[in-house]
Amino acid sequence: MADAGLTYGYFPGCSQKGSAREYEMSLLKVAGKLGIDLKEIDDWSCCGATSAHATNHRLANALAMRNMLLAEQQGLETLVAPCAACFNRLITTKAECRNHPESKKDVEELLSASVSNTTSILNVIDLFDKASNGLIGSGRVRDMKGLKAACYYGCLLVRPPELIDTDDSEQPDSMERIVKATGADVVEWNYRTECCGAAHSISRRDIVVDLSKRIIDDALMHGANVIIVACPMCHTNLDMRQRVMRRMYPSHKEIPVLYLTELIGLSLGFTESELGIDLHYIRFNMPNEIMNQTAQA
Amino acid sequence: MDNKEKHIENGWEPKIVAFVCNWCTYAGADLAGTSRLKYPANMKIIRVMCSGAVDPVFILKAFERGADGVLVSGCHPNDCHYNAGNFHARRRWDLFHALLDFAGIEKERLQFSWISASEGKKFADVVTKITNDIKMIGPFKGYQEMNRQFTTEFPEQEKEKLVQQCTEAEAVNG
Amino acid sequence: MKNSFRNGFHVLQPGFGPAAPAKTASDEVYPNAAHSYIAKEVAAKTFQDVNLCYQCGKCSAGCPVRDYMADSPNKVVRFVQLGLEQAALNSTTPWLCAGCLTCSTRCPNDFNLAKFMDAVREISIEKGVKTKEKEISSFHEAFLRQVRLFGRSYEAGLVADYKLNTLRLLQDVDSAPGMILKGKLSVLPHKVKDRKTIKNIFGKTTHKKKRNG
Amino acid sequence: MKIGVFICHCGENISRTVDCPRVAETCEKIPGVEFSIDYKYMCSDPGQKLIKDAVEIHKLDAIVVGSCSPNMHERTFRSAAVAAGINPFLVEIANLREHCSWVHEDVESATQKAIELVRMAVEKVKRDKPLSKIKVPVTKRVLVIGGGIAGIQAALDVANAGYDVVLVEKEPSIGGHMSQLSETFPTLDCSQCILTPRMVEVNQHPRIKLLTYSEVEKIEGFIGNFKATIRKKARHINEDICSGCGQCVSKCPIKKKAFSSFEEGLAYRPAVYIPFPQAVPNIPVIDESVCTYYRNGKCGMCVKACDRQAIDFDQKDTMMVADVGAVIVATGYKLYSIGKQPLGSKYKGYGEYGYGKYKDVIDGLQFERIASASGPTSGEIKRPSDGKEPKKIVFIQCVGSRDPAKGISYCSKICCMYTAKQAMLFRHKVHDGEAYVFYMDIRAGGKMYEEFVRRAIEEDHVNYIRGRVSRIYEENGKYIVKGEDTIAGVPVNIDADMVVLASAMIPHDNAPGLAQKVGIPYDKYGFYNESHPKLKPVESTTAGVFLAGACNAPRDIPESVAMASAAASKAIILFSSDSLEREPVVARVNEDLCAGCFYCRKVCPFGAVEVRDIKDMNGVVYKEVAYINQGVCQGCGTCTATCLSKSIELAGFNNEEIFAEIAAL
Ligand SMILES: Cc1cc2nc3c(=O)[nH]c(=O)nc-3n(C[C@H](O)[C@H](O)[C@H](O)COP(=O)(O)OP(=O)(O)OC[C@H]3O[C@@H](n4cnc5c(N)ncnc54)[C@H](O)[C@@H]3O)c2cc1C
Ligand SMILES: Cc1cc2nc3c(=O)[nH]c(=O)nc-3n(C[C@H](O)[C@H](O)[C@H](O)COP(=O)(O)OP(=O)(O)OC[C@H]3O[C@@H](n4cnc5c(N)ncnc54)[C@H](O)[C@@H]3O)c2cc1C
Ligand code: SF4
Ligand code: SF4
Ligand code: SF4
Ligand code: SF4
Ligand code: SF4
Ligand code: SF4
Ligand code: SF4
Ligand code: SF4
Repeated sequence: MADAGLTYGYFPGCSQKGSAREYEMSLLKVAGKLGIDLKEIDDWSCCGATSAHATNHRLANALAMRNMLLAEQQGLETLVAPCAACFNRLITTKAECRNHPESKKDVEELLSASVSNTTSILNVIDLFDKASNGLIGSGRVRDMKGLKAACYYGCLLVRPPELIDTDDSEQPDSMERIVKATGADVVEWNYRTECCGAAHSISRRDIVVDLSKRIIDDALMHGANVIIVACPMCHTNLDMRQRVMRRMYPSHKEIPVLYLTELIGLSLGFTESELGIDLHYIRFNMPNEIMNQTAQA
Repeated sequence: MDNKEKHIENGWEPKIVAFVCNWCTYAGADLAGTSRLKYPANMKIIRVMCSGAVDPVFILKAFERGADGVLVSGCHPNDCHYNAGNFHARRRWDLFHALLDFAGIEKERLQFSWISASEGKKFADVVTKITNDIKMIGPFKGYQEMNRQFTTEFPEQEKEKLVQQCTEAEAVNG
Repeated sequence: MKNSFRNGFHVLQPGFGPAAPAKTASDEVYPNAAHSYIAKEVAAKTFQDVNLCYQCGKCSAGCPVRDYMADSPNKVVRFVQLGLEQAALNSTTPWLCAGCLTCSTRCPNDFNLAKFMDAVREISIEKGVKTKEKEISSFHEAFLRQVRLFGRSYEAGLVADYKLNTLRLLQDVDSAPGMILKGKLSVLPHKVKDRKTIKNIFGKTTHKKKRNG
Repeated sequence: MKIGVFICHCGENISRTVDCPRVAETCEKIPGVEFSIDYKYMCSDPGQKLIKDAVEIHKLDAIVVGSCSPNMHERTFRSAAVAAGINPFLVEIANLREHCSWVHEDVESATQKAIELVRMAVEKVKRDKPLSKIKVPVTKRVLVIGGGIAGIQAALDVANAGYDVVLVEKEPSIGGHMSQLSETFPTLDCSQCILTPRMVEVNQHPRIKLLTYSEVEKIEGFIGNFKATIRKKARHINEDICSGCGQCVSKCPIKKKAFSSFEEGLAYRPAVYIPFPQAVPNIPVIDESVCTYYRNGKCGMCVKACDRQAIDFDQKDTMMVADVGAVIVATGYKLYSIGKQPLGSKYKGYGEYGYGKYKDVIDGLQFERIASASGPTSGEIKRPSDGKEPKKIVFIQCVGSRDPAKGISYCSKICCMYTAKQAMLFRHKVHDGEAYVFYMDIRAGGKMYEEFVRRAIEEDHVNYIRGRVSRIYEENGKYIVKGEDTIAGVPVNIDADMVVLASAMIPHDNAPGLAQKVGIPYDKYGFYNESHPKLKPVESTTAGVFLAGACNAPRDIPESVAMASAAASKAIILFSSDSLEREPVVARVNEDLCAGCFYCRKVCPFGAVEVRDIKDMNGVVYKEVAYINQGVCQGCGTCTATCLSKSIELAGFNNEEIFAEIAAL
């Protein structure tokens, strides 16, 4: 999979260019350091996100497929989609077109092009899981010991199980493996795969705040001092929405939320601002153990 | 041109042979009788123990002997008295259809059905249907033609290969 | 309950309880199950028969937004199984569904409920049924408008559009300015070059209002 | 050959539409027909006498009766033929009633058809060969595989009828799952109390040879004549000397290395152990995988403890052979493993329920052990994690069962009942406890079963909630069970102290392996198939092999016992005479023609085709041919149609006979 020196297509997705700017920054830094070349597909468009599949199934298929078609045309066999929602849209459309020729035909008509539908889609966990043992371990300059990480998969990185190469959609541990490779500890907790309500972030903020608050509280209760995510929407809900929580629940205890790529980036020696960690709403303070290491080095 | 009317005008009545299994279809035919259902008198039944025992040669012989149509009928899948015989019959029938097709013979002439001991009505319906089907396509004069094709145009080796392949497939799947 | 004369038989029509929205016209209540327009339409859109669902409730039990729904997700499936079109299309449950796939993943009979919710929502749009969850539907509309115009989602435009349409002008003031400061909300949209294709896709897929089938 | 034709009017049933006299007259002209007549009632005494007289007067060799269906009176006319001195297989029936007079209206065409039907029968009878019933000798001994309640019952029934039994059990003790149960529905009587006396009876019965810690290696032969090879695994204890005093067990220093499978992993057992106090035989086994002696040659504490010198470290597996006439398979079931994606299993796990991760999320059998007076908690309800008494227990039904997504579509049939039982037992023992049951449907179809479940609800106040649980997780020592009551349409979340999962009953992992050894078919799950789901529920499709208990499908104790007694009776029926008689409709191979391709062997549903070596004068094998075992063949004829060289004949339905019928059209 992610062997050093490999080139992958890169489908950023809209958030990567806006609200999740730091996710892209850290992803590209880390990939560069590990010798993974991410080539952004030219002229990509929105995958349609929840709004398309929630209201218009054919539109959703066409929007997602357009990007896989571009990858095909640009000679990119594999696409890395760091946003869990984009990732899910792409694999779902791909599977539907594989299983239902009539859907494929419809999409081809909408795009006025024929599609071979062979592009493989990776999410960020897939990308680093296989590389984690060797690459992250050997490139590691900081041991992230002292971090007690609650790995948060959310919903779309582990579902639907039949389309995702995960060991167990209910009790996954691929993200934990990567986090451990950075030297951080992981905590056992209960809300790893519970949904944060992503799609309703703007339209039903009340729901999203409730759901996210439960997730955060459970992580805290199980002793976490950082939550690790691999999706821009999870990040928005868990990081940005803590400001509302603070207002609504005076006793709310804050916890920083890092992108998986940021954590890897830290262990590979990048600074917090290189990784965009200073763009978060909840400040992340490196534990002293880690700071001391850097001082010694 | 309406074939059916032509044949009927000639007063022609088709000859139909049915190979039916002892356990299901034969008993189904009995039930049609006890229920006093009515169907055309063109079909005669030859009883075998299991539809799996119906050798393609029987069917060829029937056509050779002037039958205009043949019905093979046994128990429903999974109801076979012998577990699996009717599956073998089914597979063999597929092969046979391919052969008929090759010889340019209407596939309505050979029909296959599952009729259980309680389906007297279905038996009567099937007999009526096959009789009407055959009346529609008229008498079968093609045996000589078929025979010629099988022996000359359809090379012996090819034929054997086909039969072999089918039998092997059957043996493996069976 | 009321009687109707159907196929030569007097049929007692069951009435459905108060949990079904009041709109449930009693005329609609005769359950004609799999033959109903809604069941067929859902089946066509999702490639699965609604009768796969055996009403165990595991989906509802695990649904993260269950607490905010008046009708449990499995109940909406039941409406469709019974052919209760109005009840299904007027339920806010499909709109509240976050599409998280928890239900589909855990369904013991492999019924893809998330996909089912997508289909019901889409049918209600096609039929012009206005949902009470206006914020959610407006958001989706606003989002897709951005994509139609630019090929990508333009977050600043989206927020503005959505707020104008829902008149919830004050809600996100806590985050928007912060986002702009952090460079997270770009002031200008990123545009896709080949907007023709995008326009085309939208043009060909936009729902024409259907009449009752 | 002289043939007589007898056409029956059946009162008016046939003669109304078939001109019987004309049929008789016409048929007289068929070559070979010596005599032909029609009569009002052929099956009546005068009718039969008519046949007898005609045979005598006209010296007939074979007869054709044109009458009702052979299913009606074939037997009658065959007996009449025998009485007249004709082989019963030289009788053919033309079905003029069910297949002709009753289904046609036009006299002319019906009469024509009747004539043709008789002609076909005449042509067939000309080629019929005299046959006689086949006799096979019977060994009057039964092999019972599996010593659960089903195997025990079957063994006792057969033995009490006066026949020998060999009972093979793979575990060190008989008893099966029933020995693990606490109390049993629907009467709540103590499982051990009713089971133990039977286990003892088995051990003491002079006609039962009990082989525990043994497995069937191979079964050859056919009905009445099986040969079973049995491996008796080394116990490392000399059974003939051991008195079962248990000294060795108490001295063994290995205390916490091996879980007791009898206690479902809720307790440890030493390296030398007796599975449970009432075990039969009450003789220990040494578990080589944990015993110190087998690891480094040291220890031997047990040897010192045993004053009868019964410990034998060098004991080896032994093989024995048993000749038996019938086999009863009663190997029972196991429970579906609920944990996270069980390795190597074709079923998906329930990661969402956290079984295996949370100590107090247990399965039904574990609860039975906890509730059992002889169990690890002496019958007090305590939870495994901290030994505290749980006050709130959630029972979840249909775990694994009725869940095609995990791989099992069927209903396990017993779990509704045992869940009601367990909830009741809990309420009886913990008076201030609350019990919740999540169910999809309650399947309590049995005598006093529905009443039992209602009692749990009405008298013991068990809270039944209709809905499947989505997820379980731990929070502050409580288990949060997330469910939904689909009747009220409200979410139900319960903070339980303990959760009991009623997991599916599935066949043992090695069930297909044993099935192949015994030669019986099984379904996609590995349950053994009965020959007919309604009319032959305890017969397998292999003659002489019978099924009992939960190896066939999920079964409770009453059903397992009923099946066992039925299977025993079937075996006893088999032994009611010294040899078996069967219809001579069997296939036979012409060895000269056989090409040795063995397609026949692959298609035979009964495994009747064997390989026979053909030797030349010097005894050197020069070809292999098919040979059909007359005892096993059921006469379906599938092989005859498959054989490319047409070397197989089915007696009574050979090609010549059928061609003749075709030719007579
Ligand atoms: C939790 C629970 C509670 C229950 N409670 C009740 C109840 O209250 N009332 C009731 O009626 N039923 C109850 N049952 C059902 C009951 O356990 C079964 O009906 C009964 O045990 C079936 O008996 P059996 O002999 O068919 O199978 P088993 O009890 O499984 O016995 C099979 C025997 O065969 C042996 N065996 C397996 N394979 C081989 C082999 N290859 N060679 C040799 N031996 C082999 C096994 O070791 C075992 O000893 C309960 C079941 C469960 C799971
Ligand atoms: C609507 C319906 C549908 C069913 N469908 C199915 C199905 O699909 N599959 C299935 O497996 N089962 C089915 N059953 C069940 C099935 O009918 C019974 O399981 C079965 O018939 C029971 O057989 P039996 O011999 O015990 O009793 P019965 O069939 O009732 O036979 C008892 C016999 O005893 C005679 N008798 C009674 N009293 C006396 C007396 N004092 N002296 C002498 N003779 C007496 C009666 O006349 C009768 O002939 C169905 C039942 C019903 C009602
Ligand atoms: S989990 Fe599946 S079967 Fe159960 S109610 Fe939901 S959709 Fe229906
Ligand atoms: S997909 Fe929708 S209905 Fe299903 S669990 Fe998620 S939010 Fe609930
Ligand atoms: S033999 Fe059959 S057809 Fe003849 S009288 Fe008897 S019942 Fe009727
Ligand atoms: S030799 Fe083995 S069985 Fe015997 S006492 Fe020692 S450990 Fe136990
Ligand atoms: S082996 Fe010896 S010590 Fe152990 S139970 Fe038997 S007789 Fe007693
Ligand atoms: S018996 Fe009851 S609990 Fe068990 S599988 Fe059947 S319905 Fe479910
Ligand atoms: S199929 Fe025919 S030729 Fe082949 S082994 Fe059997 S009997 Fe012999
Ligand atoms: S007749 Fe049937 S049972 Fe007998 S050997 Fe042939 S295939 Fe087997």
